[in-house]
Amino acid sequence: MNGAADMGGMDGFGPVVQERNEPVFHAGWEGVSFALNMVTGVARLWNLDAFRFKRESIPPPEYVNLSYYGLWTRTLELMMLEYGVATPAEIEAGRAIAPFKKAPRAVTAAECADMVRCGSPYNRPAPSPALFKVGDKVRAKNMHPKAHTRLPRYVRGHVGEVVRIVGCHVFPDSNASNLGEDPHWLYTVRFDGRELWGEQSDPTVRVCIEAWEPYLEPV
Amino acid sequence: MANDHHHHDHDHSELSDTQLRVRALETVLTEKGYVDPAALDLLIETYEKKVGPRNGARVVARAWANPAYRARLLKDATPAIGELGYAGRQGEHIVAVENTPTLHNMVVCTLCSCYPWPVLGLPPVWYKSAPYRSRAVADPRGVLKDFGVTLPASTKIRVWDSTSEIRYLVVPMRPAGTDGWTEERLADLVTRDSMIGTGLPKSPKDLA
Amino acid sequence: MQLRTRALQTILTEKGYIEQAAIDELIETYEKKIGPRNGAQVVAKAWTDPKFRKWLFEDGTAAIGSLGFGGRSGNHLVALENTPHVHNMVVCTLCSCYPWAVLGLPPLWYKSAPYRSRTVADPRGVLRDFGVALPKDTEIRVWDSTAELRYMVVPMRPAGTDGWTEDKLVELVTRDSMIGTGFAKSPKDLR
Amino acid sequence: MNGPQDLGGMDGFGPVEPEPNEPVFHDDWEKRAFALTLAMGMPGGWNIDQSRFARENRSPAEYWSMSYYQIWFAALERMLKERALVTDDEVVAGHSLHKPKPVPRVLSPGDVLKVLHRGGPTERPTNTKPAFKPGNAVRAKNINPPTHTRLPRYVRGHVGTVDRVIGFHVFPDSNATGAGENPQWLYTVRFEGRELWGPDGDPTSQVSVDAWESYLTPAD
Repeated sequence: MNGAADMGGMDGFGPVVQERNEPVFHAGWEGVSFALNMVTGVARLWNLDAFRFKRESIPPPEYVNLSYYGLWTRTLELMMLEYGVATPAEIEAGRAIAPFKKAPRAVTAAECADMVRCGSPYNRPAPSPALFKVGDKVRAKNMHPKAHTRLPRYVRGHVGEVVRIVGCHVFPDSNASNLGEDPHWLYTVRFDGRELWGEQSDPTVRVCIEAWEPYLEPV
Repeated sequence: MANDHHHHDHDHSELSDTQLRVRALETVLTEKGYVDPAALDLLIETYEKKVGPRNGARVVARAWANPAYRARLLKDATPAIGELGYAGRQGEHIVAVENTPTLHNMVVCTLCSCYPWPVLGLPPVWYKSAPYRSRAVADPRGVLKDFGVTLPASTKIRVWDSTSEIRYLVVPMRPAGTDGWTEERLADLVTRDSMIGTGLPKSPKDLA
Repeated sequence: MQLRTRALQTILTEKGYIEQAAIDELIETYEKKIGPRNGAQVVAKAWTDPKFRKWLFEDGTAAIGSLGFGGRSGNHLVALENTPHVHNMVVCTLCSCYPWAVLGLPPLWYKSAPYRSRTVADPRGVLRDFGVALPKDTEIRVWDSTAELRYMVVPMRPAGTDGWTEDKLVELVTRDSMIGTGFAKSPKDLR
Repeated sequence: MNGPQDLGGMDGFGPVEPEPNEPVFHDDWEKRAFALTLAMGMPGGWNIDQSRFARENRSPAEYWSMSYYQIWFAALERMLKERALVTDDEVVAGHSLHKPKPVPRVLSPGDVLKVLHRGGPTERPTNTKPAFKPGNAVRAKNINPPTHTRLPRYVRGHVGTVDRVIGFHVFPDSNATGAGENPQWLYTVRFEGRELWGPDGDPTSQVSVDAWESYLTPAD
């Protein structure tokens, strides 16, 4: 979707402001918000792409006015509601309201440590050979799906060059809508800055993105 | 979280704050002699009471009733509209676009809020809102659904994004069962939304 | 937001989805254990060990894994080499993807709208916000992390560090130099 | 600028919600903000493109959270302060504290209707000929100026058809920065929905924009 999350190339947000000696979390609840999202991931209540889709579906005025972890907490609320983990009354009350279904079991600290150590790889066996090779010229498709996609607006319609075949990876566009992992070949594609931003732009800039095969067409 | 947003209190305090700021600025500008309060009152009265979609409705009704006028309107709308005494600010260059059984026109301003003031008055809030501005160009049928309007699947939809000083006025289709009606009576059928393209004119039975 | 976050924690705990210990473990890990120090070790090793350096640019995940770093947000790591002619910068325009395994959690500016919106269109302007100016003809490569690949930049080794040990070199490697919004420190910065 | 005003094609703002029997103004302050903006055009000396840039040139977080007349008012304040017609301390005090600057003209009640009727035509005389004629295929250039432009992002790079040669009009991109009217030929260009939005577009939809000649290149 062309939501507030797709910020590449937007003007008006002002300068990048850095904080000296920035702490990892600015308040206790930020750490909790972070950890809750990790734990619900380990519990496989939903997949990461579905979480991202929910986050970017937040109306732009709200999205850009929430702090970073504020956005995480807000998304978690919405996911818990959508996936039946909590009712609106429970979110309002801040506690479980009986009778409720108990989870089969809780995620343990050891499982969390495992997740930190091992992560969750996204590469999958390839169903078919890769269509493109390094050096191929490709055009990012002009597509505007209403659901989740990882093809930013600013590259759509533009021509780049395949610089790496990453592997065959879970396709977020499908996974986010719970339509299955539908793995596809993933490429790193490099664009010239002037191709993206026009002749007046800085000629020394190149921008690379990762693009799944269905995002690309041969030139 | 300084950035946290609680829409209810936020909007409320923001409004009263704006109210105070507007009053303060008006006082400063008046004291400095940059503005004349009587001129402000006249501006407000003009757009609140005098200039509105009734003007556009008369233009449309005349185009329905008078083929020669319709031809003039579609060829060069600014002078044709001027014949009825409507002209000026935000309507210096008007283009009239006609709906047909196979073509439906809709007007939007994605970049701000351009709107043909002399014939329609000031735009409603929805016309200036982010949902309308963002979706009208990409999903006009979806937007029409928000207005309860469904067009035949084969109808072409033409969206006019007012990116220059040209202002667009939609001339809706004349409803059936209005043969022989006077201009004045026809004007009662022409709604504001039908001249933006988010609605259709009333039918005779809506008036009954 | 504090109340709302705590409310979700309570509900999930009462329903038996989570244990307090798991939450504590995660916070402790990312607050205390995993941070840019990991990445700095990778860079220092690449500066001193040509074989490791070659491996790092060929297969970042494996080379970095050999130092014990990997896992969450580090299953597919790619190291990018800065040279006198090419400067690399990493961004995630769509959200906040970042190589946690080597850099820890990202700073606020990395996740902010100004950085996400401007880096792909005007990287030199963004570098100016960091007080960094590159020669006019340096090529700038911006890597927008749109998939699960995570990038880390290997900055240029500062002059005047011949014969330094890895441990000593680590001190020169800043977090920003591994994102591409800064350079490594020079020996005189340490004094 | 690719700012918060350039909304065409964005998702996530929700449905359009028409308000039944909507009043022209929702609050007294809206009337005053509206009238002040119109009345200050003459003494303030700014043009419409400068006003538009003053409205859109702000953070999306701010723009998307403000109501329509709040944006108008914020732009009015900004333009008054930029020209030192009003100063910060005066806004705080709510009274004039410094001597007024000389202004070209003040809008008198007697002038209001005349001024409104005259409007601000943007067509200019020319001896030049338009480069394109109806039916020509043209491509909207891929431009991304940091300043005001009226070429929306969603048409850039796309091919359309010239429908109408409108006339020779003031160019907003230069007029907004005070760099002069630089009038150019202005065209209505029609794009197919599928060209703009790909296979996700509605095949029965077409979108027209008004585009100045320097926004376009031939695509035949």
